Amino acid sequence: MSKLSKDTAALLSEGTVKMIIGYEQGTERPRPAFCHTPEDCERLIFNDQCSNNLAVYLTKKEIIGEDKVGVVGNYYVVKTVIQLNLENQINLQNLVLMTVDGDDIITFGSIDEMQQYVDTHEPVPNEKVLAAIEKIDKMSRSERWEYWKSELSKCVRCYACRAACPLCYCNRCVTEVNCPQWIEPWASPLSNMEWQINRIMHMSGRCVGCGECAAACPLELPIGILTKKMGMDIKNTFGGWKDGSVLSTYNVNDKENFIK
Amino acid sequence: MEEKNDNIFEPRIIAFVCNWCTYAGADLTGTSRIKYSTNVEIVRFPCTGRIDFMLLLKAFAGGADGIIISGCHPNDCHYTSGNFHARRRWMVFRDMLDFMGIDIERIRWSWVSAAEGAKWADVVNDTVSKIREMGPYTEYKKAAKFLEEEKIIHE
Amino acid sequence: MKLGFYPGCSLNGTAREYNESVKALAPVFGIELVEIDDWNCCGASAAHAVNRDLSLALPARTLALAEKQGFDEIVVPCAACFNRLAVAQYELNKDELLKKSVEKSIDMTFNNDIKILNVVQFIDKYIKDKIIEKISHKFEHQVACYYGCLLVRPHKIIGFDRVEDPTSLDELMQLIGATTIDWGFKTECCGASLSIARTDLVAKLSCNIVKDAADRGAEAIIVACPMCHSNLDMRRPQIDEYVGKKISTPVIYITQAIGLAVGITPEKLGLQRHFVKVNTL
Amino acid sequence: MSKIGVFICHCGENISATVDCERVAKSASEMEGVAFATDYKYMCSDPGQSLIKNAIREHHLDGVVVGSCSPRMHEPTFRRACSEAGLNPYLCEIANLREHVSWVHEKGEATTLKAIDIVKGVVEKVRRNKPLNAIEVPITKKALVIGGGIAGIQASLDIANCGQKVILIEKGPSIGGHMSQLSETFPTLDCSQCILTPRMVEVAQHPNITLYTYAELDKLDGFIGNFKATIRLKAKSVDYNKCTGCGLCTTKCPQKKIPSEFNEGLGLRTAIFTPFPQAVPNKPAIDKEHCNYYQKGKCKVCQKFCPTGAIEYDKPDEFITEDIGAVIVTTGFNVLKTDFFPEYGYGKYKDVITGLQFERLASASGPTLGEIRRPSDGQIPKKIVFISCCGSRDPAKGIPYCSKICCMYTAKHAMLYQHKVHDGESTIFYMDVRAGGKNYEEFVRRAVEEDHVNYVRGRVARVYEKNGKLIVKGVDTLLSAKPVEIEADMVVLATAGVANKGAEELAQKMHISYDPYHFFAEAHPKLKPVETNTAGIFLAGACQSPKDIPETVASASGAAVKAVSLLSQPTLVREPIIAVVNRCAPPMFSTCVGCFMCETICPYNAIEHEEIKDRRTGKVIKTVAKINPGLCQGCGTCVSFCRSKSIDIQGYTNEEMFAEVTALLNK
Repeated sequence: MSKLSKDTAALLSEGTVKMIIGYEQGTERPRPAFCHTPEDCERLIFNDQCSNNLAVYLTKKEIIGEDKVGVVGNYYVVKTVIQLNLENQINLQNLVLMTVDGDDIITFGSIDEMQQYVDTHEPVPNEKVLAAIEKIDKMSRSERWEYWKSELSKCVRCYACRAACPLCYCNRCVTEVNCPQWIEPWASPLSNMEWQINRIMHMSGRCVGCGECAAACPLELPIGILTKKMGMDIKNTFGGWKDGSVLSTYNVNDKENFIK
Repeated sequence: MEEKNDNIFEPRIIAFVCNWCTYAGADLTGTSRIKYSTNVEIVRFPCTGRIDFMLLLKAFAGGADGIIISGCHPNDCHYTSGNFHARRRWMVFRDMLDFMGIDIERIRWSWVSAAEGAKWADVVNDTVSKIREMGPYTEYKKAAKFLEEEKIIHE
Repeated sequence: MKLGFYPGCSLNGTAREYNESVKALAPVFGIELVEIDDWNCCGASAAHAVNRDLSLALPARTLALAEKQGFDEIVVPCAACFNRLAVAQYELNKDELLKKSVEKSIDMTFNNDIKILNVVQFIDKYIKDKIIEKISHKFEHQVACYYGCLLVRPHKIIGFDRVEDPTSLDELMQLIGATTIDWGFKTECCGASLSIARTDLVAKLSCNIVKDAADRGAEAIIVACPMCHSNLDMRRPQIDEYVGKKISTPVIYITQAIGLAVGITPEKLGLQRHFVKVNTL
Repeated sequence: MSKIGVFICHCGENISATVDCERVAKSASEMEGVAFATDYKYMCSDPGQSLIKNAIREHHLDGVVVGSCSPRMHEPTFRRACSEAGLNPYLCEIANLREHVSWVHEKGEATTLKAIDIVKGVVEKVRRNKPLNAIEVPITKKALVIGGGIAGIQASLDIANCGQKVILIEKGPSIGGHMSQLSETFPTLDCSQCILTPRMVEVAQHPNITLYTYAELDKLDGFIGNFKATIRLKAKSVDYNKCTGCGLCTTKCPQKKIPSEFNEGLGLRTAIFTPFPQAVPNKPAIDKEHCNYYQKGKCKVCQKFCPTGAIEYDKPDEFITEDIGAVIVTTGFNVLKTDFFPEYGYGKYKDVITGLQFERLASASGPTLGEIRRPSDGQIPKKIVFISCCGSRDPAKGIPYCSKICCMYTAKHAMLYQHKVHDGESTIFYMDVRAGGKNYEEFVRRAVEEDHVNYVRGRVARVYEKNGKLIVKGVDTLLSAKPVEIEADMVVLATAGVANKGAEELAQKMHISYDPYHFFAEAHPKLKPVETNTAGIFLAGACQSPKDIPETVASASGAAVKAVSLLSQPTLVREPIIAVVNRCAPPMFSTCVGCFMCETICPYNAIEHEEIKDRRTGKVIKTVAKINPGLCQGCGTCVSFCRSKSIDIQGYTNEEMFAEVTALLNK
């Protein structure tokens, strides 16, 4: 029985936590696992394939309830937890956050520890995404427009991207606001585009870059590029921003070149 | 605006301005009787910080060929920091629109103070002639039209 | 420790001893001064009054060369040269277009971020802390430190020392055992830019300086600028004439003073080259 | 189905000259939701207004659009008219057809069409407008005045005399401020103390004024009309209820060699001291830094001699909290000191002093009893040089501004000197003489013509000492235009007026803004000179910028009136243009998810946390944002930031703005 399973099982049997959320082997790739008993923990695994951002469950009361839970997540889960905490969405008292680094299991005692881990373990950016961004950057403006219009007109507005995103936790999404009807609820190129623009703007400075939105898209639309690109832009313009609140703060010396 | 005459295109431009600087500045343009073209219609907001980015998209969808956004100069904001927040928002927003191929050249950002009546006139005329050259924002309008057809199907 | 070195014309002519003393001092503190290859005139005292572009292009070329030769710091002992180089660097960093046009005329591009040190800054940065342990002959004399007009100016550019009442030289001299007098002519003009045209005025201006120093019992005047030196030293006969009595207070470079303190021979420091003999020391 | 009334004003010919008003009215009448539309020559005139009122009554209008001049002009007028006719004023909006149409466009089709568009946009907005009621906030009827200089004294007295309660706090042991240090005041040369001390006494005795000396503001919470001030009462080590102010202790204290702050270091005081004879309160306090007991742990002489046993050594600082309606900041200024002028030898040469020190020398209550004697050897200086603009107007020294008062007091100093030392010779080096003000220029002329003060226009390069004399080395830039050297016995520097130490810190405590030199910033340089950007906090005196006494007193009275006009209202009425976080039915309670990223957006710290609790168990179900209507100024930045659109701003709601924009475009 793996160290991971042992440790997590212990947490349950000691009663420290009521549930462990981790990864287990699915048919094709690992999938989220919810362990309520020490035995369940034997199913837990952790490897590079474990991509789901488990933090998405931390804002869902119907899943975690009021009890203390343990999470064995990847880099992005840790990063997300930091952001969620900043946004007052989780109670750290009710969370045991763990990750696996080689053979040993790291349990985070504080936000600082998480931050430190995040700062030191940045994963290599997804080459495919970078390439795609470069390709689009090279296009002419109207080519870009046509590209996104045709891509996004496929969208069926299932909102899987929203559901998969751990930071899309609003009780009422802007798409459900109907006075005024900011975004037409049905699928159409423009409203699909408007939805994505809203998503990106709402993510700006907050997105942790886990790419779950893209992974979740049933039509495999390249929406992961958008968030990634936005993240890169923000890094370039505002430097390495930390607290994830780029749009809710400002700097008197922000430099732009378009306000004349 | 309707076509004044068939061979020149008269763009329709919406201006989103803050109440304290640019709106007052536009008033000053009036009181100093400085003439500018009729293509721009002004919408008053308390502060540039209040201007929702969705309203820009809605303006384009509604058929605007250009947009002007203007407020108090940095450090002059009536609410001390509204324009700073707005500036940041536009910096991010603009990059993303451009990446998605939306024509940011059709959006004119400016700071016009309550004392810059003449500048307001320049900003307007300048934008109008620029947009006139660029021609109507058909591609966006088309997308919007497409939306209308969709509507019909849905009803 | 390797630093770029820009002597400028004076240090090869009227101020040889300055050159020698700087070169003699550096190695004692494990510093190698490497002369910038193919350096050119800084345009001091004339160019900036006549042609702005030229007055910027001349120093710019030297700066660009230094950069190409891989220096990130250069030492410029001559206060006038230092001033020109520093000003040029500042002006060009302020104005992109100007920089472009100058780069065109010197037909070199450069980042213009090299650090320029005048002699006092150089000593402050690389020598000051080590002086104490190296002192062999305490410099126990009463001296007047004379800064002249250029050494700490323009303040907004070099931001070093107090512009109206500098103290850096005094501190250094006290460090090697000297007592420095409080006097009124620290930063008075010696008449440098008229040193050819109106020697009579130079005599008058320099006279005030030398006289006050002597009256207050200074055994030597300490300088860090070849212009100042040549006026206070070489013009001494006219000065004496002006005062109506012979003043034998010698004028020596800060580098010479420190050199003596750390036991370098007067010859190496070129003390014998002065017009006003330095035997009193 | 709404019933909007549209009223198009010709504004005489101002609008109708280029806009076809009848046509605008006509097409307005065809707009959706418009029940009545008409045009009239002067809508703002009485008949015009009654036209609107009648229409409201007759057609039961539920919204009004007036196409006229800019809302900045007549919005209040027309809104009043509406409410007089029983329509909520906030259901009335202006379509700006003059400044934004008729005055900026030529006559023609396009112009009229634009006018119609604009009216259409506003109609669509008004259709969605909600009736709003002005916000009423309670007011605590008490003012806090910070700083007991002449500004604070004046402000406190003015407020108190209006029958309002005032708390005056002063960080020093006595009120009086810089003015109490002055000898005689320009341009009348009347003795400063003679005109000041009566007011100081009045403050001490006024039933409406509570005076705390040795007190500092520790914290300021709350908002206009409802501040909560925490005040630190520093321990005086003397029980003022027992102390009779006999002063025996001050004569017995063994520590006699402490430089007196009041005398700018030119005089000495004891460790237990009253700063000056006319001090208010006229009771001593112990300066712990210099007291033997506090420093070495033994002495207690004062306690031994105190006839009433008022000395209480080991008493800690106290903190009191007061509810406050309005705050007036009058913390004053200071003058540059120490080695800011090495070239002038301040600190190096005893006889180089600041203007404030000269005041003490010239003051009858000063260390020399009003005789001008130089600090070094007590000799009477026969030659004296005054240098104006020491620091001021000197960007190299980091002070580009003009300190304003120096020209006048330097002239005064020279005069006083001439009056006291008849065979003396005084010289003033100046850049310009700025004597704007009633009888000021005349005063300066008097200095020149009657008292033969020698004015030299030029800067001083340096002051140095040569065989017992101070050599002032400067330049005379006028006729002669050559360097000058003057041998002086004493040099007086008119050093720049600067913000008080800790001004920045205080400003941050109160959330008021300040300029790069740490002077407090007024809300508007011309039209709101005594207000700050924080409602309910006012400024007066030299804490804004160097000011002379008349100006200071004037601004103090101004600030006092502002404070009183606030305190004298039953409640505070504010435009209801404020942001609101929505509330809805359980289980959601509000669409706000409580991410509180809007907190950092709000310039007024108006966003608060509200815990929604379960009625029975009291358990917190959800924490959501709540906007404090007293603090919110209605910028709406939070509104456009909120991702879930849970915040909206009254008067500019998302729905209203959305409607206006789409209406402008739809043809």
